[in-house]
Amino acid sequence: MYEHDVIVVGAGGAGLRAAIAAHEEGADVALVTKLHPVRSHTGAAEGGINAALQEGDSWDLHAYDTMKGSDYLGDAPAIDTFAKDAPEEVIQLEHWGMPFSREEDGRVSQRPFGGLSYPRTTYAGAETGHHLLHTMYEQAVKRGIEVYDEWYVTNVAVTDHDDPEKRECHGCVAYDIKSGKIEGFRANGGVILATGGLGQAFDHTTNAVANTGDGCAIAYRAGAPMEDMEMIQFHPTTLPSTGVLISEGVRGEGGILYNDNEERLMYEYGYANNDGELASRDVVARAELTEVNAGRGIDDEYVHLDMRHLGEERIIDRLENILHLAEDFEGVDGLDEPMPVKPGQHYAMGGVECDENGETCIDGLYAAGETACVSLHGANRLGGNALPELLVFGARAGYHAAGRDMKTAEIQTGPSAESEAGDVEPPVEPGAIDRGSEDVAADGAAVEPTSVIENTVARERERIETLLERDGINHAEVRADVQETMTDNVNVFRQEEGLKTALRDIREARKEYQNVAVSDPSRTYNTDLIHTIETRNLLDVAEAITLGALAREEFRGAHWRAEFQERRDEEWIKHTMLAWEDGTPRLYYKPVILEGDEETYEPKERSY
Amino acid sequence: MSTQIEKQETETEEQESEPAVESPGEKRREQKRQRQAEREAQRETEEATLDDEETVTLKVFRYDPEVEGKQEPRFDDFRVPFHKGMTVLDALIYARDRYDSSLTFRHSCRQAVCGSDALFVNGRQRLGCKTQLSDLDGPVRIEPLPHQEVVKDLVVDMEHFYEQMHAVEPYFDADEVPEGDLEEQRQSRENREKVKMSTRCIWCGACMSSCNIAAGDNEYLGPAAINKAYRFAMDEREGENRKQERLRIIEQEHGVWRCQTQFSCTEVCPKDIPLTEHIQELKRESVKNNLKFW
Amino acid sequence: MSQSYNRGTVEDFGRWREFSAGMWAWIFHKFTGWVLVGYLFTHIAVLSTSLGGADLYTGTLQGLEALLVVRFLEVGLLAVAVFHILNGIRLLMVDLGVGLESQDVSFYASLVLTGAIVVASIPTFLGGPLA
Amino acid sequence: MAEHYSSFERGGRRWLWQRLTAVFLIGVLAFHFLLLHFANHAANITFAGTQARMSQISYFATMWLFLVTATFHGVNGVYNALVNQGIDGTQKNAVKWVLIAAGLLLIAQGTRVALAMNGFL
Ligand SMILES: Cc1cc2nc3c(=O)[nH]c(=O)nc-3n(C[C@H](O)[C@H](O)[C@H](O)COP(=O)(O)OP(=O)(O)OC[C@H]3O[C@@H](n4cnc5c(N)ncnc54)[C@H](O)[C@@H]3O)c2cc1C
Ligand code: HEM
Ligand code: SF4
Ligand code: F3S
Ligand code: FES
Repeated sequence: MYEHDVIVVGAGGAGLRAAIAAHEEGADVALVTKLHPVRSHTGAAEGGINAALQEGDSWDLHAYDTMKGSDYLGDAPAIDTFAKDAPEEVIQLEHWGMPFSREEDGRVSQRPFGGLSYPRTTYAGAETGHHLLHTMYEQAVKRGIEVYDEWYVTNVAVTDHDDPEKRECHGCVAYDIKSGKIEGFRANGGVILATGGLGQAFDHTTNAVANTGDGCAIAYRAGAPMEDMEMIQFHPTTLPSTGVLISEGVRGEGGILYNDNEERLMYEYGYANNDGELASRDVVARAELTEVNAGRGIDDEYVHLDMRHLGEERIIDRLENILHLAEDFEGVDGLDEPMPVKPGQHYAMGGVECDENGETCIDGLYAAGETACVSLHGANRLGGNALPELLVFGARAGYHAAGRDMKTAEIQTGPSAESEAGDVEPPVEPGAIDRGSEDVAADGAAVEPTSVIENTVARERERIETLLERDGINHAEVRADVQETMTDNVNVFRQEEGLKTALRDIREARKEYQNVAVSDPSRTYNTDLIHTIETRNLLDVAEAITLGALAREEFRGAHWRAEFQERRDEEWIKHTMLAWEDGTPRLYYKPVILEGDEETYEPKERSY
Repeated sequence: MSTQIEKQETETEEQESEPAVESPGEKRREQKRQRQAEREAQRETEEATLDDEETVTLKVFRYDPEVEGKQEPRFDDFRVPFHKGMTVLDALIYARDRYDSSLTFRHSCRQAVCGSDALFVNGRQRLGCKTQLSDLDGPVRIEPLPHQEVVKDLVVDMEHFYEQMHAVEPYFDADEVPEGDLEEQRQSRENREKVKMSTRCIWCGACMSSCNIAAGDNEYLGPAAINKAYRFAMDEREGENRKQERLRIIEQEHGVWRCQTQFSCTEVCPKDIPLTEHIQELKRESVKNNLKFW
Repeated sequence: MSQSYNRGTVEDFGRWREFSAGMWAWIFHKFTGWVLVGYLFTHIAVLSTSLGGADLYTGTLQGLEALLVVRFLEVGLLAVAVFHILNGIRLLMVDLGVGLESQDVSFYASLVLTGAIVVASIPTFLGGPLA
Repeated sequence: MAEHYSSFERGGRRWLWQRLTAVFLIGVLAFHFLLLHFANHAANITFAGTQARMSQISYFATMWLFLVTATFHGVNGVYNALVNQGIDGTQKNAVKWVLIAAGLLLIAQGTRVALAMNGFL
């Protein structure tokens, strides 16, 4: 068993920031990650990092934009904290050497981005995430932070208590991919889950193959509720064949969307007469799909994004990376022709419920980054708001876990924050099939941390042995089934029937998963095993997304329902919560906090 | 794109004719056996019916120190249907998900930013996800990166590469940082432009694997690490003291002087970093630096 | 290679080193360099006959020149020297950071030019009185 | 990594000298070849001719410098090549001293020859 003060699971932007913060606080911290840190998907972020840095801009404007962008499903304490901390975090990055793009006077450049009232997006070419990730990894190296590289965390070690709020997290269990060893990790201060997104629940996504929602599923099964899982952002500009993202920066710099009739669709059809191409992502994504459904798409699949009029010099200066992406992955020269784009899964606004300090309702269990839902993005994330989230809340989780005295969180977590019981009628029973045998929190009357961990290790060992030894079908089929039904039925446009179909399909897939086995017998670098475990996690998160989507009977932010095409503020300014109770998801609601530090946010119509 | 595979018809067929006496477990296992046999049969027919015109044959290096039959390195052939825009990585994923789930390789982002899938494809270091099959002559030979220990199949041990990267103190470390919380350091556009290419490295290891010198001298820092050093040594925000220390690191015996300007690193770098140029500039920089003290 | 790391049997299995222009240039430059040093030592040895007097010196040189092999060897020496010079110039340019993008072209150019110069010099070298 | 901080001569002074001597050698070697293979045919070389050339002080000096630079360039090149091959420790030290000795011997012998040629010896 390994022992540290703070264990950070995942070494993307959020994990690295958390680790550095914990280290700064004097904690002995370790990163446990299934990919080497620099391979994390934070590296794929292109557009930028929002922060109110300049004269004339201020944190409350940023907060206001964020709240408005969230369609009033964000919690004000989270948003205020975020907007206040962001500038300092960005400057911190600059001090750590991040190669930001610069103005003539040597200051960090900022550009306009969708949904922002001020050009406050800092960036480093079109490879902002790459630079952010590498800069932070470098700082982690500088501090000598220990990294367990290519260790796959299969579970957290949590005490068994009926009430999740009374559970304690003492560590986690990880599988060393290279050697096949399974080990316990004891964390005296806390475990921070920063495992990134869950895009692999869909088959057309901008997310990496490794973004399988592991952290969400692990926390969910351990008893931390999932919040607003139905809120999935679809990015309007992804390359049709691969899902590779074409940054919003292209539209920020002035790129234009055309349909098959070469009409500037955002204006011609009145999707966003004020902001045009700069409208928020959900608006643009729906506009594109509406065009395609109306027969005005190209090849009945996509629309065109044109940036040729920006001129070669400007394109190369600011968007060079886009040229490479279009060329390498779509065979299109962006200087010469418009680029084909269509919406693709991009970001999960929902995730593990936690407060401004990153804490979940389970003592010692934290979440940060895309895995977490503080709730900052509410129903829709603004472009350029995820990277600062990694910094702000990653750092806060790190400090808190390492024991820094911080302001008590205003956001309530855990089932006791419930304001209203939910009812949703899934066509089939959701949840685990073989209750109790594998997931649910760890065990016995054991309260002594070491034995909690040992028990979890033993259970995980057994689970893995079983997968390796039995004989059965390949997980890839199950995964494909889930991805397909999610893309077909839980996409940008959602309908009750479709959502139910998805739940049925997921149930089927769960049954299939009972028969899944790993055919590669090796203990050395067994990716078959890893992917098989990931698929189980995908099942849980896909189901949670669909349940949330079925429950929320309104149109808010990224969530659109055919039956309810209006935002229904009287009833729906509340978070959809899912708690895993002995293998069965239970739906309930939690109020949204609109009272901020400066003002109480008044829900307004989103005019863009 | 994703790891998704097409749904296979046969599997959705119900199997109802099982005798009722069997225990559920046995029944399940029986079903699985059948399913596997069907799958195998299907794979065979599928492979057999694949039209030569539209398939690509992959010759993939296989090795597993643990598994009998794979301890001796060998090549396996996979025939994969070809579609326009298909990359080497897509083909590998197809082969893995359809034919042999034990086929092992690293990959994640599918868009040339994570640096996981540098492979030796048709005799050259390339990123699987960034290499179009249509640009290659078939059969496509896929091997792990040369000059690194093979862990299994296409996975090599990157530890040594990481060590070399870490050896150049790869982190920004300014002599002084401006006072005041929100005071940023200034950097001229020219200076950012100067380091721009060097900051693009994704740690894929292709360059190191292609360098003859690095293959022969295990302690040679290698092009990627030297490029990393360049990135910081040339950054005007760091200051003169730090630069001196950086030059001291790259001037050591296994540092820049080992480079024999073979250019293969520059040729294979998927991020088009002019590695040789950066190495050469550092050589000149350190000579200049030394002349000052004469 | 004492420092090189033993990567086991897997290393050489089917994995060969693909040589590109820069690598060939390196190999050739190395080879020609060694030949030139070797020659330098021999050359001084031969010239040392001058210590033994004018006749010995003249005799030795002319005696050597009378041998056809020596003439051929001299052509070889010329080839080696010319390549080393031309590629040496190429390397010096590379050191100065000039023409890095066309390093492969300049290598081929060195080869071709070496060939041309050698061919052009053959008459002069092989011609002349064989004693 | 600690082993990277060895006491190898830093600053690339030898690297620089290798380039400087190369520049010098380009000119001299070309001149040498042209003079003794084209202008004067190799087969026609006699002691008298050599002596005539060598008694010009500038020619003598050039040739002597040629000897010294070529020796340095060649011997240093060989040493570098061996170091790059991966010799280390005592082996490296031995090679170094053998090469230095050989180089010095060559220069000494070369100088004697040169002096004999211009008639001083
Ligand atoms: C293409 C793209 C472009 C984007 N552009 C922008 C942008 O311009 N601006 C912006 O603000 N946001 C952007 N985003 C969103 C933002 O980049 C992501 O939300 C953010 O990077 C997520 O960071 P993370 O640290 O949470 O996760 P990641 O960076 O994905 O890291 C996850 C880490 O967890 C580890 N991990 C996962 N599972 C396990 C496990 N079971 N055991 C151990 N380790 C595990 C992984 O190894 C990895 O290190 C973009 C996203 C994408 C996909
Ligand atoms: C005439 C012009 C010459 C030029 C321009 C020249 C140029 C060079 C250069 C630039 C190198 C360094 C290669 C490197 O370290 O990367 C080199 C190496 C070398 N040179 Fe020369 N050189 C010349 C003449 C000679 C002569 C006359 C000799 C013989 C005495 C010689 C022997 C060598 C040797 C042995 C090496 C080392 C080769 C190796 O790396 O193994 N050179 N030369
Ligand atoms: S320099 Fe280029 S080839 Fe080398 S590791 Fe970096 S990206 Fe890869
Ligand atoms: S291949 Fe090697 S020799 Fe130098 S130019 Fe590149 S590091
Ligand atoms: S998969 Fe990330 S670089 Fe190829």
